[in-house]
Amino acid sequence: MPTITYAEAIKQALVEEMRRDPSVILYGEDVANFGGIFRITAGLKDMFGDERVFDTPISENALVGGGVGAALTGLRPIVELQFADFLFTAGDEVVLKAGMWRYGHGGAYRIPLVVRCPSGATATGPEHGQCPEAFFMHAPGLKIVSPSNPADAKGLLKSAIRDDNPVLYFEHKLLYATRGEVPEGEDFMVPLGKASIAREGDDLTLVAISAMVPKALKVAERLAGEGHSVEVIDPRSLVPFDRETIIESVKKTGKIVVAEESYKTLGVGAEIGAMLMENALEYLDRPLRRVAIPDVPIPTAAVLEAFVIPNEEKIYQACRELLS
Amino acid sequence: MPTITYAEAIKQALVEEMRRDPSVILYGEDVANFGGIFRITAGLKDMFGDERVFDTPISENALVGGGVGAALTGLRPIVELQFADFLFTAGDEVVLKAGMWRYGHGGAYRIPLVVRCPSGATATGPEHGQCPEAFFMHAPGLKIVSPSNPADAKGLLKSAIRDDNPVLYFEHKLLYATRGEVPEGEDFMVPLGKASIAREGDDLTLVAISAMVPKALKVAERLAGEGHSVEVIDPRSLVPFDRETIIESVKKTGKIVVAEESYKTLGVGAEIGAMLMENALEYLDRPLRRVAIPDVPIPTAAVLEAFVIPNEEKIYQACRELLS
Amino acid sequence: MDNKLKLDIYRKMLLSRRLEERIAELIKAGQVGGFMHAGVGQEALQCAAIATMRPDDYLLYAHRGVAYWVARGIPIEKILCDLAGKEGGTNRGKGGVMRVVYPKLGVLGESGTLGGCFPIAAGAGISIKVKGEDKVVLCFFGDGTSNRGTFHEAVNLSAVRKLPVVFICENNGWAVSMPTERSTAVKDISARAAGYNIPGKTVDGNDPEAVYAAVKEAVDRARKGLGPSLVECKTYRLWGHWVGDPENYRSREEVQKHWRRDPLPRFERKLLDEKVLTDESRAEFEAEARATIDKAVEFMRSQPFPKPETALEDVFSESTAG
Amino acid sequence: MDNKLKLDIYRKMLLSRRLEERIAELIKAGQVGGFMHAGVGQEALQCAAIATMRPDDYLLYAHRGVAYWVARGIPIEKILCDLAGKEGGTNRGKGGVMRVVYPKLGVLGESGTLGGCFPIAAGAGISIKVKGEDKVVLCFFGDGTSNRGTFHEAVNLSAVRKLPVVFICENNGWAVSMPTERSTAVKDISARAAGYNIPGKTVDGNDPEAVYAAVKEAVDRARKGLGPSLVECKTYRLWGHWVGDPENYRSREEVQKHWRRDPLPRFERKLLDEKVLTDESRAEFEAEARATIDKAVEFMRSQPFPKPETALEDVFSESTAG
Ligand SMILES: Cc1ncc(C[n+]2csc(CCOP(=O)(O)OP(=O)(O)O)c2C)c(N)n1
Ligand SMILES: Cc1ncc(C[n+]2csc(CCOP(=O)(O)OP(=O)(O)O)c2C)c(N)n1
Ligand SMILES: [Mg+2]
Ligand SMILES: [Mg+2]
Repeated sequence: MPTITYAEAIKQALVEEMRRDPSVILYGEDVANFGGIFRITAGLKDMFGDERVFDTPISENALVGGGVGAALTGLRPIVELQFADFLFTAGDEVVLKAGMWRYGHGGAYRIPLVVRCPSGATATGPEHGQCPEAFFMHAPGLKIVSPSNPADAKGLLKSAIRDDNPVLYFEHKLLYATRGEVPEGEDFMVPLGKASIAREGDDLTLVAISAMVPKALKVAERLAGEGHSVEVIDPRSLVPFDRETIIESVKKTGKIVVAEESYKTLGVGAEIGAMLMENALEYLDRPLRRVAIPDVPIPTAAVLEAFVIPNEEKIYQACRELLS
Repeated sequence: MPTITYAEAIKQALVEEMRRDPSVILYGEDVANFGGIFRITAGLKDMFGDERVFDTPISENALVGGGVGAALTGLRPIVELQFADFLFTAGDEVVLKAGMWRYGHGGAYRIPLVVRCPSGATATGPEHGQCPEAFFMHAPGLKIVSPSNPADAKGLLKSAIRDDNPVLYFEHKLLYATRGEVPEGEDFMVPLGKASIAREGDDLTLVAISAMVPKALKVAERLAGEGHSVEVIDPRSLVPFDRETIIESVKKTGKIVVAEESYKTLGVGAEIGAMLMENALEYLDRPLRRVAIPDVPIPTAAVLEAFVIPNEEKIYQACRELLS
Repeated sequence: MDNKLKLDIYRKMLLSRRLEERIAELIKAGQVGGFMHAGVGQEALQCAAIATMRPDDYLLYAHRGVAYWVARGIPIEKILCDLAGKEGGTNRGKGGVMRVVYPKLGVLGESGTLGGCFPIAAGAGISIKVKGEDKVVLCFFGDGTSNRGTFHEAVNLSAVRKLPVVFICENNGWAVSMPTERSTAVKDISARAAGYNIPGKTVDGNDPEAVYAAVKEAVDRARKGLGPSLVECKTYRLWGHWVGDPENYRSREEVQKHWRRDPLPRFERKLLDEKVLTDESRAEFEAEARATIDKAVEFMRSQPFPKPETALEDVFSESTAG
Repeated sequence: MDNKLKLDIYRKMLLSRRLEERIAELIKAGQVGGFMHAGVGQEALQCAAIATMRPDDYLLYAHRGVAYWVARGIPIEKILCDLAGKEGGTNRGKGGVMRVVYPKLGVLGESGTLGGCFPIAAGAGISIKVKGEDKVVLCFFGDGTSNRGTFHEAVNLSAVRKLPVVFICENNGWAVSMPTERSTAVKDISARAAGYNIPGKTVDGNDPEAVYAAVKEAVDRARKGLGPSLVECKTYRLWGHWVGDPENYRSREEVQKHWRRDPLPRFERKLLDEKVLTDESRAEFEAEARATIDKAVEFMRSQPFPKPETALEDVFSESTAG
């Protein structure tokens, strides 16, 4: 299997799906001539022409709402936002239009829309560094994925593009340069709604999301050295959410830590905790531990950012606490 | 104590605070000449003049963002949105501006802004009937209140207006006409961040939010008739959130049901479940039960709406299940 | 405009008016629970503008009135079923009468938040352009709605990409209780076209012929790939904002004055003068409208409410492009 | 414009230019980790426009360059500390150099999302009007940003309520890689004023005197309670979008051409011709700028990083109006 970066994997998925289906288009700010501010889409305009790949004005409402309109009328648009934070700028279009247009009109239309949202803190402050998945998990009608490695990045994006529903695709900026094996062939897909067990273990369940997955794997390795067997679960897709895999794991381990780059209150860990309390209370022998941002906006200075963003040490400490 | 409606209580708070402090202003669509589409602000323009109470264009971004600007420069604006759903239309202004401007600028400014958000399903469909509190509980920097009765409506609004931070004030449309005793005197305030024990009990903790509180009280009464003692807790303020009162109650009852008009996934009940799992796991002897909207948008037809909105029967069933 | 078209527009205006009168009765009598923003007084522009459309064009209508649907040819029993939240409508009770939808005729639906339609219209325009079709999109909106930021973003995007969208402003003088001159900084909303370098025109919205001509020109332009236009139709909201509005914010005199400009009798008189319409054919149209509505009301009454558990359907499509 | 003012503007332009050159060096040398959108080439308009302000007026600047702060009189060591995320800046490391703030001089801060400033500017205008003050608000934004919906909402609101806001567009030809003519449907962004019935003017943004005159007129108007204006300053972004931009989207020739119109040497030549500036005073200003910057860099280097746990502070204010 070839080893490529997460960024290359995203691009491969875009190219393959645009080749396969002429109704797939891609637009956003600086995606065509510049190739995207994170350089994901470089060359696509030359491959697919300037009707299918184009630059837009700085108009996030029109971009996302336009995606809904294009999807209603037979295209499969992929909208690139420059930063996931700008989902709020298009709040109405994301939550009420993409999420609810189909339902409000009795299922008369499908909305095969993908919004690509670069996420994650990189010392650029409160409005350019969020992982806002949890906000949108609460919104009915939106699917949400957050791949943690190149293979999933590719496979989930292909599934998202072919899905007939709106999908928010969160690509973590700090993962772009990470490398991994990605199966060859246009048929490689990762289904939405299926968690991956990134590492098996028996003593503790560690659910990690997006950029927290590589960190969680290192923590598991370290804990293995100390004699603890940690199971690392990567949900990959947050809506639909594979509750079963987590429940099964917790039935085995009795302990759960969730590591995420969301704000703690009503982050993904809240839902995981609550659903375990509903479905597996009798198996839980230790309290929930959530490793997340402590309910503050993301500060810009690196030293402050490092204090609030979960890292290996914090994940390790949370696990240790439950294992002791 | 005089008995007044929830709507009158809101108006009393507005009038008292505007009398007390000339920096309090109120604006929104149809609030001045018409008196507000729910008639809360009728007469205020005549009392305070058309600089302090005025009608605006249909421009929710400018309304909420304008509130931030007015707050930064020394006013205490109260912005009325016609429906809580329109918070999404001003997503950037609510989450990134109101919530994060102070933090991002190192605390240089205070933002004493109140956004009044009429919430709740009244057969007007997916975009005019939500209780979107939980979305915004995840956002750092915003305070959130959801009063369930006239006294709290008045006391919390007065606290919100005097608070030096942005507060989203959710007023449930179906509560406007409900009556209750409200203490006299301009000094009556209800502090943000303190839950109310609406009814004491020993067998089960029933947390209910906003319009669910009167329903929960009826359920508790019915269950009392069946020999069960239910404690009903009304958080009133969702940020800051009084975790202690709930934890103490659950330590006593060992059982928890949360009733709310949010979508279930990552609704308020998720946070309550997770924080109990963190802080009171050993006291929980039955699974969590969340009575909420089953992750679908709110349909318009009354018969469909009734199927998804929590009612007494659903709350009763959830409690019975745990009590059996 | 030939006589056939004139009569067609007249009939649709009449049917729309009678249908709204009936709906108001049903609501006041508590026979349907729906919520209705009546369009009485605005039927001329709605029917005339929609008469310019081809069956395969796209429509994004505004929240006011039934005439868009009547003009587009959606069966009125379906409209009534949507109003009543019953089966047999267009949206299975999910959206009520504010989300009438009809894919067969390109009726894309309605945004509950005002101004939500602008970006969607631009997006439909993107589709048309990408596919190389010669369809157009008509996007209606009120004077108040013209102040939403989405207007600016979508019109600019449509202009820079030359999307085939015609933006039609129904300036009816009011947005709930807010008179246009206090909500909107410019006298003629069509003046905003200058900010996007596109054609902008203001016409008498109570004159179907003027509206037809202006919208037709814009539609032709769009169809040729020359980009969007803005057409403002000056009209008046003769009824309250919604059925039940206390209307404490405007004078009876003002409303009376505008009733004298009611487009329906005005067009009727004109067609009678031109002998396009006769007293007999007029009476026939009235009878036809009444019969159609009676039948539709009966159908609506006979329809069941949707099964409660269908509330859980229609969130996601199960299909994929797989 | 009197000589004193000319010299003052020149000095601030020069200091801004030298400061950005130094910042670029520091960033390229990896000595500070900050992120910077340089304003090289746009100092004339920024300094001249801000020269019209009274100390108690409000400023909402855009994301490009240091000249706004230099012109407003914020000590440059504070700017450098913000850039470096150190103590001694204006925002305690919370916002970096993109959120310089200075309440003493009405500098309200910066929105991370483009266009977030428009409603805030209108809101500051509401404050002024409610309190009956005669302050004004200056709100800067780029050509690309003029396509955000918030522009439309805030300008319209300001116009209908006659708020004292001057909207200043810095049309520098580009928005990252997007040339203005492809992002913005209109040639002169000032033409958008017609949509709000307010004055709109386009001036040479590289000519400080022209900018000063136009902005002064708008400021005076606003101060008198006559409402908002839109002033477009045509200029050019001489450097990349950010320090490190590959600039693969525009030709060297285009950029070269614009360097020949660089406002700094141009204004310098003019002032030398007018004998307002001499070779000696010019050399003095240069030396002064260098000394000021050297000292500020030293100060910045000497400052500590904030304590990590202060990340938890500044979310909420503890005070109330109680
Ligand atoms: C974003 C948003 N704001 C406010 C409303 C509430 N609302 C519904 S109709 C209306 C007035 C609309 O005025 P206009 O656009 O002139 O249309 P008209 O009602 O006059 O036909 C308002 C304020 C809404 N639905 N969406
Ligand atoms: C809402 C939003 N969209 C996109 C961005 C990313 N972005 C930052 S600067 C910029 C270009 C701005 O162009 P313009 O307004 O012309 O200002 P200039 O950079 O030319 O000074 C973009 C797209 C952002 N910060 N906010
Ligand atoms: Mg109107
Ligand atoms: Mg620019």
